[in-house]
Amino acid sequence: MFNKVLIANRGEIAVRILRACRELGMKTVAVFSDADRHALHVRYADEAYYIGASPSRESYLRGDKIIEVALKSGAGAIHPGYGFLAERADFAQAVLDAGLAFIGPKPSSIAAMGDKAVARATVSKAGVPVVPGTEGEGALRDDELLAIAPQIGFPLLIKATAGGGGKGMREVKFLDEMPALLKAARREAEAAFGDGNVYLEKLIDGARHIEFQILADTHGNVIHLGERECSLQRRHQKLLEESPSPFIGDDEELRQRMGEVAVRAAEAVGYVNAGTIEFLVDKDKKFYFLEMNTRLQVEHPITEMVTGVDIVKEQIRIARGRQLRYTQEDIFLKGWSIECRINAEDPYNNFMPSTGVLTHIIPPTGPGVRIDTGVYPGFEITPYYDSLISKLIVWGETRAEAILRMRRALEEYRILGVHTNIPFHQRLMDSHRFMAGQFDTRFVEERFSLESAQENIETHPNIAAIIAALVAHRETRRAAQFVRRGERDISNWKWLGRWERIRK
Amino acid sequence: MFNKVLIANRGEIAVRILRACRELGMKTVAVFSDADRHALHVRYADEAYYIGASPSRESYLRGDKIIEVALKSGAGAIHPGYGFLAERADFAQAVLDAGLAFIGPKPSSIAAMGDKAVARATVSKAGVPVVPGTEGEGALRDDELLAIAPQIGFPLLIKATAGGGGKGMREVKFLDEMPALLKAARREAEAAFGDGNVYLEKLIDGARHIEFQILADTHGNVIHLGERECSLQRRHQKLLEESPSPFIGDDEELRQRMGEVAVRAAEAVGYVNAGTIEFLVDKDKKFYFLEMNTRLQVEHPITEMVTGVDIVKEQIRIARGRQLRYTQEDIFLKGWSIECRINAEDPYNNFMPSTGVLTHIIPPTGPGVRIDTGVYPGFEITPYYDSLISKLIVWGETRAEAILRMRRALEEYRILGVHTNIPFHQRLMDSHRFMAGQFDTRFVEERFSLESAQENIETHPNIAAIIAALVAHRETRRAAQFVRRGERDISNWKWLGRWERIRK
Amino acid sequence: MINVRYIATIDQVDYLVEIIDDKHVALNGQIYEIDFASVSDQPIYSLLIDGESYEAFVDRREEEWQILLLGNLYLVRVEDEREKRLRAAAGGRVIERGEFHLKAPMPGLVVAIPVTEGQRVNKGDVLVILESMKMQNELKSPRDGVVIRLRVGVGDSVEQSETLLSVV
Amino acid sequence: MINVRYIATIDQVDYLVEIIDDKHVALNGQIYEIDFASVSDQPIYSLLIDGESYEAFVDRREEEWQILLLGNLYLVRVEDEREKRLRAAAGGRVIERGEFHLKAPMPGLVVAIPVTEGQRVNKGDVLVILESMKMQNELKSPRDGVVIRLRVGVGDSVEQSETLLSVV
Repeated sequence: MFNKVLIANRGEIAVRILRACRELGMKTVAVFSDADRHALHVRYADEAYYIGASPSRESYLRGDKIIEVALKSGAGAIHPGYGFLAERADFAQAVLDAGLAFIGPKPSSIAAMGDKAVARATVSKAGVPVVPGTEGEGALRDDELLAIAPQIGFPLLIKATAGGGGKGMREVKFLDEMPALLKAARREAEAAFGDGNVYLEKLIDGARHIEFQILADTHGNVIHLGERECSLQRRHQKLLEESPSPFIGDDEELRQRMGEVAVRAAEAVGYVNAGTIEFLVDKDKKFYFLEMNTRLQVEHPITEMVTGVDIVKEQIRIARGRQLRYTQEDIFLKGWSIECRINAEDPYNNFMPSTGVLTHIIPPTGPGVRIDTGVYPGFEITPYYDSLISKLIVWGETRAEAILRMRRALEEYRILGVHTNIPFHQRLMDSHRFMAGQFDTRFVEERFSLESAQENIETHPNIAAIIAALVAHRETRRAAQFVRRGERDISNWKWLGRWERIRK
Repeated sequence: MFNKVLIANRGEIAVRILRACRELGMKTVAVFSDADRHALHVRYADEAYYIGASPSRESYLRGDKIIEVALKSGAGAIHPGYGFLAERADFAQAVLDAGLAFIGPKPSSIAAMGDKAVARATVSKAGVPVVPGTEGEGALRDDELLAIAPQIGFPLLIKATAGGGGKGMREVKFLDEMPALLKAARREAEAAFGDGNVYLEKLIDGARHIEFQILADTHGNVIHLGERECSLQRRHQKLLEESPSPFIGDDEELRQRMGEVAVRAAEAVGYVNAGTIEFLVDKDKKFYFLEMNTRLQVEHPITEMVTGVDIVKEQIRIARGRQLRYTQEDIFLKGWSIECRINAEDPYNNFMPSTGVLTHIIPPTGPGVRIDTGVYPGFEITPYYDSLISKLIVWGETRAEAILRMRRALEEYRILGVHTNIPFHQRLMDSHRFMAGQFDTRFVEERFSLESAQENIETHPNIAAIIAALVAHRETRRAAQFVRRGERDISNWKWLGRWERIRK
Repeated sequence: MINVRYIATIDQVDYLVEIIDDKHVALNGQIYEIDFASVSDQPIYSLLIDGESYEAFVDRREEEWQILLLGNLYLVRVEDEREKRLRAAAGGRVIERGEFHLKAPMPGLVVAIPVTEGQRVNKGDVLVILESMKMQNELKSPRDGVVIRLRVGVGDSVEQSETLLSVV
Repeated sequence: MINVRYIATIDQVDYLVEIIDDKHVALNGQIYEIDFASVSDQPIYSLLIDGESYEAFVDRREEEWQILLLGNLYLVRVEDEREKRLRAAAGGRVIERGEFHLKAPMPGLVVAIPVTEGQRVNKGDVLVILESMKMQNELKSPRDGVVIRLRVGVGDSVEQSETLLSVV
C-alpha cells in the first residue's frame, strides 16, 4: 500500500492533488521543468525533481523520466492530473509495469475510451445512445468522409479521433467548405496529438453539453455524483461550468436516467476510479453519449461543492483498494455551484493568450468562495503551458445566490501583469439569457457580446474619462518635474533615465 | 425598506458585511479614517466617506459623524460589525432616532446585556444558571470586594463591568495579591472603556468556554445554530475556535439542553437579530451563563460552515422585518469547522504586536478553505487597530479531516512584512492534547509551549543551518562584488549606498 | 490659479475634464469633490468622487488610455486643448500610417502562414497562425494592404514582439 | 578550488557547512545536491536538497539569522572559520554589552512605567507598558541592571524605535 504519491503534472491541478495527498497524510513528490522551478507545486511538495526543459514534450510528457523519478524517490503511486499523460494508456501501463499504482483507470479502459470510434461502439453495444456519425468506421480518407457527410446531414462536426478539448475540431455547414476544413482539422490534430485522423459527427442543434461525474471502486461499485452543465464554451473550450444544470433543474427523473446510463457506460469498459461521461442533450431532452474522459476533470470542484465529496481524495482511496465510502443513495446535490475559468487572455483582443509576470494579485475570499490556483505574485505566465490562471468557484443555496456571489467575487478579483478574461465572465453574469439559464453550446460564440450596450448594462464613461484625465495629468506633471530637476543638474543620468522610461 | 447599508466598521468584518450586502443586491457605504484610505472596505464599497483621524475615538467611534454620513448618503441602515460601536446602546438608539434601521438588537437588549450585573440578574430570573460572583451587587469598592472574595472562594476572576475581550480582567489566586490586581484591572478597564468598575466571579476549574449562536426575528422566532468551542485563549483573547465542540461531541442531549437555555436567555431580554450566549462548562458538563454578546461574533464563520446559514445575510433580512427562513428543526451541524485567527504578532517574542507594510501574501486556497480578511499586498498594518490580519477557516467531513486541512493551509500561508502567529497555530495543530480535544481555557497559557521538543515534533536544524549558511554566503559574496565595483569607481555613491543598506 | 483642462474622448464623445486642485475636478462644467490614489504602486487607481468609490485598471497603448472599470473597457484619448485644436485643424481624421508591422503578441510557434509576400489582403484576413499556450492563435490584418517583408516560415519559433511581416 | 566553510551554530550545536559550488554543499562532511533560490524577490528561500523541498522565511537580527522553517524558528549564528576561532579564543563567552536601550517595538501610548530612574531591576522585570493595537504590551528587561535615562512619561505617545529608557 503506497504512502507517497508522485504528481505528474503542474499548475493548479498539481497543487490540488498535492493538497489532497497532504490531507490524507501522504508524502508528495513533484516534478518540474525549467519554467517551473518557482512554481507552487514545487514549493508545496515534500520532494521535487527536475525532469527537463520547458516544452511539455521534454518534461511533463516524458513518462519515462517521470517513472524513473517515482522509483528513485520511493513514490508508490502516480497521479497524472488532467492533460499531459492523463489519458495515455501506454503511460498507465508503464506505471503498472514499473510496479507502481496508477491513480486512475485501467490502461484498457483508457484505450477503449481514448479512441472515439471504439468508445462509441462499446457504449452503443451496452445500450447507450450515441450521436449519429462515422465513429464506427475507422480512419477514413477525405473522399470517403465527403461521400458519407450528406447521409449524416449538415451541419456536422469534424473531430479528431485522438482528440479532446476542441483541438482538431471544425464545424461544417455546407459540403463545399468541407475539403478546406478537413485539411485544417487534420493539421491541428496532427500538431496536437501526433495523429491526423478525424471523424464526422452530427451537430445537434440547440445542444447542451452536460456531463456526469462517475466514481468506481475496485470492488465493482459504480456511482455517479450528478451532472455538470458545460455548455458555455468558446472554440469548444469550456469557460464556465455549473452544477446542477439549469436545464435538468428539478427533473429528477431525467437526472437519474442520465446518471444510470452514465454508470452503464462506465461499466461497459470495466471502469475504475473517477471519470466523466459527456452527453449532448437536445431541446427535447433526448441525450446522446459524446465521450468519456478517463481522468479527473478541470471542473471537478463544482461537483465537490454540491455533493460534499472530495473527488481527489476518493481517487486516492480507490487506488489504495478501498471501497467507496458512499452509495448512490448518499449522494444528493445541495445548493448550486458555478466555476469560472480565469485565463491569461485578452477578451478585448480575440481572447489572445497573454504572458508575463503576475505583479499583483488580490483574490476574492469570504463565504462560499473557493479558488484553485497554482500562481502567486511574482510568478510568470509562460507560453509553454495552457493559459489557466485559476478556477474561481462559488457555492450558493440557490442558483441566484451563486450568480450574485460570483458577480461580487469577479468584481473583487485583482490580477495585474497579464490580461485576463475576468471582464468576459462579468458580462456573462450580467447576461439575461445566462441568468435565465437559456443557452446552448453556441451561445458564447453566436449570441453573446462583450459590448455592454447590447445587454443594457450600466456603464460609466464619465468616470472613465475623469480617471484617464487624472492619470494623464499625473504623468505630465511628473515628467515635468523630472525635466526641471534635470535642468538643475544635467549630468545626473538617473533622472533622464526615469524620464525616458516614463515616455516610452 | 432599506436598500443601502452603511458599514460602521473596518478591516475584515467590514469586508465581510459588504459582501453580504452586495450578494443581496444592496448598495454599500463605507467610512474610513486617515489610516484606511487604501483599505479593502473602502475599495470594495459603492461609496466611501472620510470620517476622521486614525485613532478610533476620532473616527470609528464617532457615532455622530457616522450617522451624519448615513443620512447624507441615503443609507437606510447601519451595520456596526463587532467592536467599536457594536455594543453601545446609546449609538443604537441614536441610529433609530435618526430614522435609520440598526442591523442588530434593540438598544434595550444591548443595555441589559452590556452591564454584566444586570445581564446575570435578568437571565438568572429566567432560570438560566450563572457563575457565582458579585454580579448583582452593583459597583463595589475595593474593601467591599476584598471582604466578599473569600465567600466566593479562590481562584476567582476580577472582571470589568463594562468589559469584554479580556480587558480589565485579572485572575486572583490568593487574597494577598488581590489589592494590586484590582488596581491594575481598574486601570485597564478605565483606559479601555472609560469605566473602572469591576466585579468578582468564581473561576471554574478546568472550564470550557462554549458559546451558542442565536438568531431571532421580529416575529418572535428564536433559534440557535449550535455551539462553538472557544476555550483556546491567551490572555482571555480567543485564538482558535471550532464547531461543533469536541467536548459536547455526540452528546446531542447536552447540545439541545444548552441551546434551549441559550434561547431562553435571549428571550429574557426580548432579543432580536444575531447574538451569542457564552457559557462556562465544567468537567461534569454543568454549564453556567457567562455573558451575551449582542452582536455579530468574530468567529461566526465556523457556524456558517457547519450549518450552511449565512449569518450576516440573515441579520440583514431580520432587520428588514423578514421572518427567519429556518426553524430549529432545519438546523443540524454537518462536518466540522475550525478557525485560526491570524494576528500580526510575534509568537517568539511574547506575542508582541507587529506593524509594517505587508510586502507579499500567498493565501492558502483549495477545497474546504475560507479566508476572511481586509488586507492585501501593499497594505500597512498600523498600530491604531487590532492585530487581526485574517481569519483562516476550514471545513472537513470530520474533526480529523478539518485538523489535517488546517495544518496544510497554515503551512501554505505566506505573509511577509510583519510577524504573524501562524507558527503558534502550526504547533497547536501538532499538539496531541489538541488533537485529542483535551484542553480547557487555561491550556494555551499553562500547558502549551512553542518549544517543539516538548511535543516530539520533527525538527530540521540541519536544514536551517544549511539555509542560514547559504544566505550568509550569498550576502557576503554580493557585498564583495559591490566593494570591487566601488573600487573601480569610488565616486559612484550608488554602490556604496547599497553596500551600506546590506550591512545595516 | 488656472485650471488644467483636458478633453477625454470615448467613442467619439468628448468629455471636458478640468483639474481644479488635488481634491476637485469639473466634468463638463460640473464640479466634483475627489480623492484619487494609486494602490500598492500598481496601475490600479482608486477614485472617490462625491463619495462614490470606483477602482480602475489603467493601461496605456499608444495614443489611448485603456480604462478597465467594473468589467467594462473604455478606450480614452486624452488631449489638452492645444492638441485637440491641432487635431481638429487636421480635419479630425485618423491618418492611416504607412506601414503596419505584425508583431508576435507572445512567444510561440508559427504553424501556418496563409498569405504570401506581395499578396493583397483585406482588413480581418488571417496573416499568421501562431501556436502558444496550447492554442492556435490567428493574427489578423488590421487594415487593407499588401503583404511585404515576410520574415518567418512555418515551423519557426518566434520571440515576443518579433516582427513577423508588414502590411503596406 | 577551495570550498568556503561556515560554522552554523544552533542551540550550541555546531554544523559545518561547506559551499562546494552552486549545486552542492556538504554538511558535516556529507555532500548534498542542492538547488537554492529566493522567491518573488522576497526573503523567502526555496531549497531543494537531494530532492527534498523546503521553504524558509529568513530574517537577520543583529548577530543571528532567524530561520522560520515548517513552523519552527531556528536562531542560527553563522561564522567562517576565522571568526569562529577568534570567538573561541575569547573564551566563547557572550560578552554582555555595557548598556541596553529599550526601544519601542511599535508606535503606541505609554500607559504605565513600573520603574523609576536609578532603580535596580532583574531580568524579566516589566519596564514599560505600552498600549498599541488595542493591547497592553509589557516591555521587559533582558538583563539585570539599573534603570537610567528614563525619557518618557505615562500618557506619552511614542514612535517606533524611540528609545524609552536604558538599563546599565
